[in-house]
Amino acid sequence: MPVNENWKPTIVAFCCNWCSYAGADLAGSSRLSYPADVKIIKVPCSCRVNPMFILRAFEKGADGVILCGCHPGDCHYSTGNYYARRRMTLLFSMLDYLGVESGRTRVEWVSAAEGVKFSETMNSFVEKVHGLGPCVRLGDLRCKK
Amino acid sequence: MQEMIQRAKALLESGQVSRVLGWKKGETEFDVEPAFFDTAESLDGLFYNAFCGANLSKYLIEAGKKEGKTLVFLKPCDSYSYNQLLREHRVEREKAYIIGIGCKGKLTVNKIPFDGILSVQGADYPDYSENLTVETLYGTKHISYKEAMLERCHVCKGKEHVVYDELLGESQDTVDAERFAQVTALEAMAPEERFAFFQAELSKCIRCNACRNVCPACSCRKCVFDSTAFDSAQKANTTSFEEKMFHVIRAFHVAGRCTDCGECSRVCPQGIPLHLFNRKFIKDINTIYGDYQAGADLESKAPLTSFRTDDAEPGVGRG
Amino acid sequence: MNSVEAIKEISGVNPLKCMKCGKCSASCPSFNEMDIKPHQFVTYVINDDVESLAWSKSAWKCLSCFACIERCPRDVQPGRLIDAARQLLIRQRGQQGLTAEEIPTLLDEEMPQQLLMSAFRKYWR
Amino acid sequence: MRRIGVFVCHCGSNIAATVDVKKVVELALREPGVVHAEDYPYMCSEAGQSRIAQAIREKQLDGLVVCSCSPRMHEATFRKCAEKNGLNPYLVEIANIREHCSWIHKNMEEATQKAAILMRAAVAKVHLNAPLQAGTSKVTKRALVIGGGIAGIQTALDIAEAGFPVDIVEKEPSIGGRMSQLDKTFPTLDCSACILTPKMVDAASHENITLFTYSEVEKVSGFVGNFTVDIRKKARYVDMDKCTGCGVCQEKCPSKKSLNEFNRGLNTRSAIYTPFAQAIPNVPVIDATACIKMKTGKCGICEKFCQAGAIDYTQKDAIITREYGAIVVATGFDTIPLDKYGEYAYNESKDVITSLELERIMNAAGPTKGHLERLSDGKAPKEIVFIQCVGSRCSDRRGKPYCSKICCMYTAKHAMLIRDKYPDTKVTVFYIDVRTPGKNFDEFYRRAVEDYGVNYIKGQVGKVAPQPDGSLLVQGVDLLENKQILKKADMVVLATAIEPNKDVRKIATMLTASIDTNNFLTEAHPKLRPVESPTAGVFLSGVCQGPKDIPETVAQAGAAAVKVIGLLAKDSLTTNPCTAKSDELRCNGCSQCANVCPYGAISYETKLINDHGVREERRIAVVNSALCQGCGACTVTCPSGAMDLQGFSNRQIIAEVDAICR
Repeated sequence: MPVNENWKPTIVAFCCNWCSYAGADLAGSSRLSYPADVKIIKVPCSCRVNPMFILRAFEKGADGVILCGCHPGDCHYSTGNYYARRRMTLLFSMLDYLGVESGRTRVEWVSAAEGVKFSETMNSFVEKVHGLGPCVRLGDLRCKK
Repeated sequence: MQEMIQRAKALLESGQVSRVLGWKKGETEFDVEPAFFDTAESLDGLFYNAFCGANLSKYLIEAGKKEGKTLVFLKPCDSYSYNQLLREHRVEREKAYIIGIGCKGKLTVNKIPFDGILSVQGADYPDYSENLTVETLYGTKHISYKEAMLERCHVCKGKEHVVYDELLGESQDTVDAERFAQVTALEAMAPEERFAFFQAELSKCIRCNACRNVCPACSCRKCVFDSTAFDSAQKANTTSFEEKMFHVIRAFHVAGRCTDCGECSRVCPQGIPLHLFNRKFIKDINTIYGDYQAGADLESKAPLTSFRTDDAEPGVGRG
Repeated sequence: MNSVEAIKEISGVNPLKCMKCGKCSASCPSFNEMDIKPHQFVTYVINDDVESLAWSKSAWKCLSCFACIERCPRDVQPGRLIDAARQLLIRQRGQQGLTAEEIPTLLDEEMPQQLLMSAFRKYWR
Repeated sequence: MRRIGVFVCHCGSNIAATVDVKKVVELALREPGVVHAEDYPYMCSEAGQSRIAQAIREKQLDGLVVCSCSPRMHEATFRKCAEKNGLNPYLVEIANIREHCSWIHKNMEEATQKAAILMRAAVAKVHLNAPLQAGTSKVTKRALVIGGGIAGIQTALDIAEAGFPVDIVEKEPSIGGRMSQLDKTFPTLDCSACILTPKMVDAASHENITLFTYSEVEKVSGFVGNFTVDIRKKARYVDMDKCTGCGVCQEKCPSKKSLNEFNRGLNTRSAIYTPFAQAIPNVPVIDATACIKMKTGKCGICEKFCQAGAIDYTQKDAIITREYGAIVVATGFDTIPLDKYGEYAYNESKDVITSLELERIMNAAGPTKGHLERLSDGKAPKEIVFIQCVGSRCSDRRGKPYCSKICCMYTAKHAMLIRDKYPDTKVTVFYIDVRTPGKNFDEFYRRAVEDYGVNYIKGQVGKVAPQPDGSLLVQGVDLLENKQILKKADMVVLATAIEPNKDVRKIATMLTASIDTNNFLTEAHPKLRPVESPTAGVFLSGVCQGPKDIPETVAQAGAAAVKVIGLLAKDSLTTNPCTAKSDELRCNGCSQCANVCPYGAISYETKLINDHGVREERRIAVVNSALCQGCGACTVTCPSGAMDLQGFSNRQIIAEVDAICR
C-alpha cells in the first residue's frame, strides 16, 4: 500500500517512571530529537502495562505502541520488567498470529542514562510504523468485507 | 452407566455427599446437559454417553457454596480444569467427591453431516461401536465414530485423571492428530492470509458469551467486560473496544491458565474455532518457556506469574 | 579483513581483555626459546603488529601445550592467538597442511583433537 | 464534573520558543471540565505558584494540570503548592511539554499540537484522579544486625549508643568474625585482638545489645518499621546461664580430633569447645557430630567435670520470634575454595597456604603458637613466595572478576612482619599490580620494599611444583625483565580472593534484598545510597556489599547505623499512597496477584461480602499498603480487574490512551 508522505502516525509510548521516562527526559535535555508523533504515557513500571491498554490504543486509532522499561535486572521493583517481558512476548506473538503487522509493537529497554538510545529507538520505530501506514487490521478484525 | 448410578446412590444415601453433579438426557441421547441430582430417586435420570462432552468442573464453584459435599463425575480432561480451579482457590477440595469417569472420546452432533437426525446409536458408554448408526427423517445413515468426535479428543491430553477420589470405567486412547498442527499451519501462512482467516472467523461472532460462560478459566465473579474498570463494558456499541478485542483479551486472560479443554469451541453456536487462540498461547508458552500444562498439578509455577532472568525478548516466535 | 582481524576471528579471542599479568609467560615451557614472549604476543596483536609476529620464531616454538589457555585468568588465551597467527601465516604463504587422507594414520586415541589440529598446521610437509 | 485549572509554563523561552503557549491555553479551555487556563513565564516561581493559589481559591478548582517541565523536576513543587492551598496533592497532574516536547521538536506547529495532546491526556487523567492520603505505619524501635563480625559489632554499638535496642545474630559460637582470626592489622600493625576484643566486650555488656550467638535467621516477614524475624538458636548443649567459662570441659573432653574451624582446619579441637580464648560469650558448645556421648551414649566426661552443672545433652534448637524496625546485613566474607587452581598445588602441599591460614600461623594462639613454621615438617621457611590475585580479577570460569581489594595490603603486612621477625628469611611477592590507595597505604607498601627488602616481582606465577626434597619450585615471570623465573621456595602463600559468605543468598531471599552476580548485596544507589539496600528498612554493613578493609568496614558500619538510627528515631513512617487496592466485590481470590508481588504485600482473608444483596463468605486479596511499593505487577495478572493501582488506575491510563489517540 503506498503511504502518503504527509501522513502522520499516532504512536503511544508507555515508559516506566524510573528508567525510560527519565531516559526520555535525558533525550529532551540533550536535545535529541524524534518525531512529535510519539506521545509518552508514564507508568510506574513496565509491569503496570496491561495488554488491554495496548489493544485499547490500537482500537482508538494508534498506529504503533511501544513499551519501554528498565533493562532486565535493573527494575526498580526488582522483577517487574521480567513479567512485562513475558506478557508482551505472548501478546505480540498473538497479534502477529492474527495477522496484525509485527512492526507496530515493540518493547525496548532504555535506562535513565540512555537518552541517545531513547531517541534512536523512537526514530526507528516511527520510521517503521510510517512505512506500514495506518493501522486498520486490528480494528477490522471483526468486520468481514 | 448403571454402575455410576448405583455408586452415586450409595454415596448419597450414606450421607457422604449431599448432591450429585452429572448429566441428564435431553430430548434425545445426543442432546445431553449437566444436571444436579438431590435425591436417590432422581438419580435414575443420571445419564452418561459419548455426547457428555460438557466439562462439569466449573459448576463446582457454585456447588461449593452449598452445604455438604457434591459428588461429581469428571472425565480425564475435566480433572485438569478442576485442578486449575483448585490452584486458584475457586473450589475447595473437601467440598467435592470426585469420581473419575472413563472416557473413550466425546462426540458432537455438529460433526454428523446429516439432516433431520432422529437418533444416534453406537454412542453408549462403555460400549460403543466403531461406526455410528444415525436414524434420520430421510433414512438410516452411517458415520464413523471418529469422524463425529470433538476436535479436542483427537488431540487428547491423556486419559489419566489428575485428581479424583475414586475411578470408574475405562478409557480409550483417541489421539490421532498433532495438538498444534492447526496453529502451526496458520503460523506458516502469510500475515495477510492469517488476517483473512481470523477476520472471517471472528466476524461470525454474535457475542453471545457462550464461550465465556462455559470456560472454566473464565470464572471471574464479575467479568472485566461487565465492569466499568476498563471502560470495556460497551456491549451495545458495534465499534466499541470490547466488540473488537473480546476474543483477544479473553485469550490473554486465560493464558497460562487455560487447560485446553476445548469447551469454548464446543459450545460456540457459530462454530468459531476459538481454541486456536488459546492453543497459540499454549504453544508459545511451551516453546519459549518450556512445556507447561495448566491444571496438571498444584505446585508448578504458572508461566505468566513467573519468569527467568534469561527469558527471550519480545519478538520471538513472530513470523 | 586485515591480518589482525583475521587473527581475532580465527582465535575467537578478544586481546583487549588482557590485563598483562604474565601468567601465560610464567606457564610457558618454551619461554626461553621465544623471541616474542606469550604475553607480548597479545600486545603485538593489540598494536596491529602482525608483521613482527610473522617473522618471529615464537609462532613455531609454541608447543601447543595449552598451559596458557588453561591458566589465563582473563580468557585471553595467548595460545589461541599464537595458533591463529600460525594458521594465518600458512594461509598467506599458500602452503598446505596435511591432507585429510593422511590423518587417520597419524591418529592416536590419547591425543587431544585440538593438539592434533594444531600440530598438523605446524608440521606441514 | 471536576473543576480543572490548566497552567501552561513558558519556562522562559525553553517552552515558549517552540510551543505556542497561548494556543495551548486556548485549546485547554475547550476541554471538558477546564474552568481556568492561563500561561506564565515561570510557573514554578513564587509568583507562578501564587497565581495557581489564586485560581484554586477563586475558581474553586479541584484538579490541576501543569504543562511544564518533567514531573521528575517539579511535580513535588506543584503538589506542595496544591496542598498548601487546600487541594489534595494527588489531584495534580503534569504534562511534560519541555523534555518531551519543546526541547526535541523544532517545528512550532507540530510542537504546539503535541503539547496540546499531552495537556489533553493530563486533563483526561486528572478527571479520574482520586484524592489520596499518604498512610502511616508504626516503627518498632529495635534493630537486628545479622552477623557479629567487626561490621556487625560496630553497627550494633553505634545504634545502641543512640539509645535503641539492637540484637546481633551470629551463626558461630562467638562474635568476632574474620577480624578475630587476624594476627595484625594494616597499616598500623597493631594486634587485631587488642583492638577487637574490647569492642566485643562492649557489645556483650551494652545494656541495649542482645547477643544471639550460635543462632541463625530462619524467617523474615513484614516490612520497613515492622519486621518479624524468627531466629533459630541452635542447641549448644551447654546452659549459658550456668556456665562459668572455666574451660575444664574442653581440657577433659576425650574427643579431640575435630578440625579447628577457627584455625582454618590447620589443627584440631575438642568436641566441646569455644572457638578461641577471648570468645564472647565465653560459653562452649558441643559439636554433636564429634561428641562421643551424643554419638554412642557413653562418655559424659564433661558433664562429670562441670562444677556448674551446665552441660545439658538434651537441649533442643529453639525458635525465638522478635520484632524489628530495621535490619542490617553484616554477613561478611570467606576465601574462595581453591580446588580449581591445580597449578598452585594447594591441595598437594601443606606448605602452600592461603593468607588467612598464614594469619593463624603467625598468631600466638594459632596452630604453631605463633612460630613461622612449615606445616609439613615444622621447619622454619627460609624462602617464602607470595602470589597475588589468586582467583581475583579472573574473568574466566575459575575465579572472581573483581579485585578483592585487601590482598595487596595484607601481603605487604605479612612480608614486612616476616622480614622483621625472621630477617634471614627471603620474601618474594609476585604481583600483577600493587593497589594501595588509602591513607598511609602506599607508604606502608613502600616500607616493605625499601626498609624490609621484600622482593616485588611484576608478573604472575604459572606453576608451583612440590619437589621430592620437600621444597616448592615456583615458576613465574618477571615481566619487567622479560625473564622467566624458577625459584625454590619453602613456603608459598596465596592471596586468595574473597567472596561473600555462602549464606548471603539465603538471607537476601528472606529479606527480598537483591544481590549481584557475585553474590554481593546490591546497594540502593552505588554512589548516593551506598549503605541502604533497595528494600526499604534493610541496610548493608561491611564486605557483604563489596570488598573492604577494616577501616572502610567500620566507616560503613557507622554509616549504616546512622541510617538505622534515622529510621528508628521516627515514630511512624509515611507510606506512598500510590499503592494497589483490591475491589472486594470483584476479587476472585485466585492468588495470581500474590504470585507476582515482589514485596509479599498481598495476603488473603475470608470475609463476609455483601454483593448486591448476596451475602457470602469469600476469599479476597488484601493489600498491605505499607508494604506495597506501587509497581502494578498485580494489576495485570488480575483478569477481573479487581486489583487496581491508585494514582495509575486502569481507567486513568485508558483515559490517557483515549486522549492521545483521539
